[in-house]
Amino acid sequence: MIALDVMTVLLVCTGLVFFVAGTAGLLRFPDFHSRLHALTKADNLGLGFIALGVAFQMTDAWSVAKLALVWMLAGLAAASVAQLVARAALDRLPDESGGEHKG
Amino acid sequence: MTAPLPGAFPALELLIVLPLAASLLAILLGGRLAPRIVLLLGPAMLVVTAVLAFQIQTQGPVRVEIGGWEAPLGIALIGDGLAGVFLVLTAIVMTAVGVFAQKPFGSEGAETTESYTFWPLYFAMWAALNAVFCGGDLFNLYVALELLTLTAVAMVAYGSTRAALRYLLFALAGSLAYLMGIVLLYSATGTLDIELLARQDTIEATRMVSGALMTAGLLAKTALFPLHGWLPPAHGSAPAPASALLSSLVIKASFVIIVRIWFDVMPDVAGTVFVQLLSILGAGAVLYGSLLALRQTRLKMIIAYSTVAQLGYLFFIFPLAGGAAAETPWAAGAWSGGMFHALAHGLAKAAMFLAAGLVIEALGHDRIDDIKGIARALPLTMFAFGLAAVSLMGLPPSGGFLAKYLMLTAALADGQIGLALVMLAGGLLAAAYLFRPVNRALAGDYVPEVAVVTYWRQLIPLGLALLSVALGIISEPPYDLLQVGRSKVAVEGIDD
Amino acid sequence: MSGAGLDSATLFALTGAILIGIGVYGFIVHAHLLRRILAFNVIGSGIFLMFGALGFRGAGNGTDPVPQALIITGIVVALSLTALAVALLVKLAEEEGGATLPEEQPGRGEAE
Amino acid sequence: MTAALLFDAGLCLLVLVVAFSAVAGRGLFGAIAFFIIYGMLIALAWLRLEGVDVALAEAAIGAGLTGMLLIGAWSMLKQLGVSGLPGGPSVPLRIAAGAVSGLVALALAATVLALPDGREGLSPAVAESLGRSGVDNPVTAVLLNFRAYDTLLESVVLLIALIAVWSLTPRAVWGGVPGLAQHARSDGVLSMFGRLLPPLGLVVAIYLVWAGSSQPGGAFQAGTVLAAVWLLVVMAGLYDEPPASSRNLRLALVAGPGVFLAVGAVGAAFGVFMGIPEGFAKPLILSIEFALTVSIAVTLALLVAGRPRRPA
Repeated sequence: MIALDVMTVLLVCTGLVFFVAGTAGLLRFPDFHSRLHALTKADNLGLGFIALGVAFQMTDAWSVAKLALVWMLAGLAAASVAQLVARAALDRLPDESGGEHKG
Repeated sequence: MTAPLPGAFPALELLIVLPLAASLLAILLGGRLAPRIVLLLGPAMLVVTAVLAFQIQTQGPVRVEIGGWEAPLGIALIGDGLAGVFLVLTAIVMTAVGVFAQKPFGSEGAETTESYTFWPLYFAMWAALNAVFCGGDLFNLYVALELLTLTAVAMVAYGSTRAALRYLLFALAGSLAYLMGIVLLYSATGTLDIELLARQDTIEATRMVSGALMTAGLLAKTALFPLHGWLPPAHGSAPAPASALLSSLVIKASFVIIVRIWFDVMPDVAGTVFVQLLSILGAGAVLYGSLLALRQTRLKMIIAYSTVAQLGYLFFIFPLAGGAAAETPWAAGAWSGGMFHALAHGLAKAAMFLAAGLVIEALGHDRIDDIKGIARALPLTMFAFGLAAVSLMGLPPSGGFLAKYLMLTAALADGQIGLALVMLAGGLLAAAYLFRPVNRALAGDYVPEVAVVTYWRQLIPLGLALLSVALGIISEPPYDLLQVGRSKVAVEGIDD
Repeated sequence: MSGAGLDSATLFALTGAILIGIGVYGFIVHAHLLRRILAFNVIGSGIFLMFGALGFRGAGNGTDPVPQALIITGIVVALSLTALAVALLVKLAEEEGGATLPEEQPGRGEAE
Repeated sequence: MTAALLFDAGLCLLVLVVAFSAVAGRGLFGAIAFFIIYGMLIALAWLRLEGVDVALAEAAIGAGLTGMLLIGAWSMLKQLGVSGLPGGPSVPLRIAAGAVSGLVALALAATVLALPDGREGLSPAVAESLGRSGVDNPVTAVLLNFRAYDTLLESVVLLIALIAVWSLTPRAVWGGVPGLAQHARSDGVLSMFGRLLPPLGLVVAIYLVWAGSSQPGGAFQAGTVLAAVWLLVVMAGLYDEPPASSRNLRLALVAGPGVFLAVGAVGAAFGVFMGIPEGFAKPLILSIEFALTVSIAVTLALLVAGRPRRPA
C-alpha cells in the first residue's frame, strides 16, 4: 500500500514540475509561438504524470481506463485550442504577438 | 396528506399543463398554425378557471401536492381565493389579447420572425403567470418568475431593444435579490413551502433580512417607484398586445408574491415602519407617475406612466391591512380593495392598450396632437378607452370606484389622512391625464382618413372595459372568492 | 480524503458573501453591459456557493441534496437569462453602435 | 483536518482574487478569461463541498457555456467596433461602489454567521423517500421526482430563452442558419478532433445520464457535453448549424419538455400531477432524462450560436 502511495506522490510531483515549467515558459519565452508550444507540451506531459500517479490509487481497470480517456481528451483539446489560438495569432499582424491572450 | 378528492377535476393542474403544452405545440407547428391554438385554448382556460373558482368557493382552498410528495420535500400548488381571482383575470385578459393578436402576429403566407416566436412566448407567459399565481413554493416561484421575465423581455424587444435590455437588467437584479432571500430562508428553516414557512419559528433577524431582500427584488420587477424607470419605455414601446399583457398581468405576478410573503409567510414580521415605507413609496408612485403621465405626448406612453401611478395604490394595503392593522375590522375591506384595484386596473389597462393599438393601426402613430377626430373614425375603440378611463379614475359604478372606496374607507377609519388625500389626488390626476387624449380624439368635426380596422377587433377592448366597469356592479362573487383561505384577515362583509 | 469540515463550510459561505459583494461592485462601476452581465453571473454563483455551503454546514448525513438540485436549476436559469441578455446586447450594438444604456431624462418618451 | 482547512482557505482566497480580476480587470477579454477560470475554481469549491453534480454543472454551464456566450458577444462587439469605452470608472464612483459592495458583503456575512448551526435541512426527508423515487442519486431524485415540477419549468425556461433569442432575428433572415459561417481547414487538428469526438461524446453523454441515476450526472450535464461536441464539430467546419425553420430541429427542441409534460399530465389524469408510479419510476425517469438530454443539447448549442444570421 505504502509503495503505491509513494509512486503516486512521486508521479504527481513530477507532473507538477512540468506544469510549473510550462507556466514559466509562458511567462518567460520571448515570442508567441514558443510560449504556446511550451505551455501545451508541458501541460500535456504534466497531466499525463498526474493521471498516472492517480491511477496507482485506483482499484479497478475501468477507472484506470477512464483516467486514460481523460488524459487523451485533454491532450486533444489542448492541441485543438493551440491550433485555434495560433490561427488567430496568424490572422493578426506579426508584431502584435498575442498580447490579447495574456491572462 | 391532503390529497385532492379522488376523481376531483384537476383544475389547477390543467392551468399549468394546457398553456405549457400549447407553447410546445406552437414551437412545433410553426407560425402558420400556432395563432389558431389560442382559439381552442382560450375557451378551455376560461372554463377551467370558472370550475376552479367554483371549487374554491364551495369547497374551500384547494391544495395540490405535486407528484404526491408532501412539502417540505415536494412542491404544492395553492388554490385559494387570491389565486382564484388572478387566475380568472389571467384567463380573461390572455384570451382577449390572444384573439386580438391574430392580426398583428398571425401570418398570411410565409412564416415570419414575429408570427413564429410570439406564440410560444405568449403561451409560456400564460403558463408562467398561472404558475406564479398558484405557486406554493418560493423557489418554484423563482423559476416561474424567470420564465415570465424571459417572455416579457422578449415581447418588449419586438418594439425596442434598448427598453428590453433595461427591463432585463432590472429584472435580473430583482431576481438575484429574491434568490438571496430564499437562500437565507431555506438555510434557517429547511423549507420553501409557503404554508410551512408560516408556521415556522426562526430568528426574527433572518426573516427580516430575507423578507426585505425578497421584497426589494420583487419591487424591482413590479416597478414600484422609485424602481419604475424601466417600465414606461418597455410598456410604451412594445407592440400593443404585448403592452396589454405586461401592464395588466405581468407586473401583478410579482405583486402577488409580495402579498403572499407579507400576509401569508411572515405576517408577524411586518413592522409598522416597513409597511408605512411601502405605502409611502406607493404614494410617491401615484403622484410622480401621474404627473409624468400629464407630460407625455404619445398615447401609449400616457397609459404606461398611468401604470406606474396605478401600481402605487396596491401598496396601500400593507399599512391598512397588514402588520398591526391585520386585526382591525377594516383590514378585510382594505385588502380586498387593493385586490379589486388590481383586477379593475388589469381589465382597464388591457382595454386601453388594445384601444391604443387600434389607433396606431388606423393612423400609423399615437401622437396625441395628431389624433384629432379619431373618435369618429373608431367610435367603439374610443368608447372602450373612455369606459376604461372611468374605471381608472375611480368613478362610480366602476370596479375602480369600488376598489378606491374600500381603501379610502379603511384609510379614514385608520386615521391615515395622508393616504386618503393621495388617493383623492390620484383620482383627479388620472382624470386630468386621461382627459387630454379623450378630448383630442373627440375634437374637430370631420372623420379623419384611417386604415381599415375591423369591427370585431374593436369589440375586444370594449369587452374588457365593460368588464372593468361591471366589476363594480357585480362585485359580490369576486369579493366572496377573495376571502377564501384568508385566515389572518378578519371576515368583514362588503355591505358592513 | 475526507470532505471539508465544519469550518471550511463556513469559510465557503463567507466566500460566497464576499463574491456577491464583488459582483455588486462590478455592477455599479461598469456601464459596459457585457461587464454588467458578467458581474451578474458572479453574484449568482456567489449566492449559489453560499447556499450549498450552508446546506453542507448543517449536514449530519451527507450534503443536503435539495440545495444542490435547486442550484443546478438556478445555473441553467442563469444561463438562459445570460443568453438573452447577450443577444439583446449584440442587437443593441448593431442598431445603435453602443454597448451601454446611458440614463435618460425621466418623462421623455423613448424613441419609437 | 487542518491541512484540508488550509487548502480550502487557499482555494477561497484564489476564488476571490480571480473573481475580482474578472469583475474589475482592465481589458474586457481578460475579464472574460478570468471569469472562465473563476468558474473552474468554483467547480473545485463544489467538489470540496461534496456537490459533484453541481461541480459538473458549474464547470460545464457556469464556466464553459457562459464563457462561450461572453466571448461570442465580445467578438461580435469587436467586429462592430464598440468593444471599448473611453476611460474606466472614476475614482469617486469606485469608492462609493466599494463602500456599497463592502456593506452588502458584510451584512450577508453577518447573516451567515448568525444562522444556527447543525440544521439538517431536507437530507433526512430525502434519505427517507429515496427508496420510493426510483433512483439512488439523491440529487437526481430531487430533480426528477420530488421537485420534478421545478425541472419541467426549467426545461421550458431554457427552450423559451432560445425562442426569445430567435425573436430578435431580422425578418429578412427568418428561418435561416444561426451564427456566423465558420472557416476551417479540413486537414487540421481541429477537424480531426471534430471527427473523433462525436462518437466518444455520445458514449460519455449516455453514460452520464445512465450513471446519473446512482452517481453524479444527469440530463443537464450530458446535454452540455453533447452541445459542446456539436459546437466543436461546427467550429471545425465539418457541419453547419441547421436552419431555424427545420422541422426536425423543432421536434428535437420540444422532445424533452414534451415527454416530461406528457408524463406529468398522464399522472394528473390518474390523480397525481407529475406523479411517477413507484414500479415504473426508474424507466420513466430515464426516458424523461434521455429525451431531455437531446433537447437540452440542441437548445444549448443553438443558444451559444445565437440568432439566425444567414439565409438557409
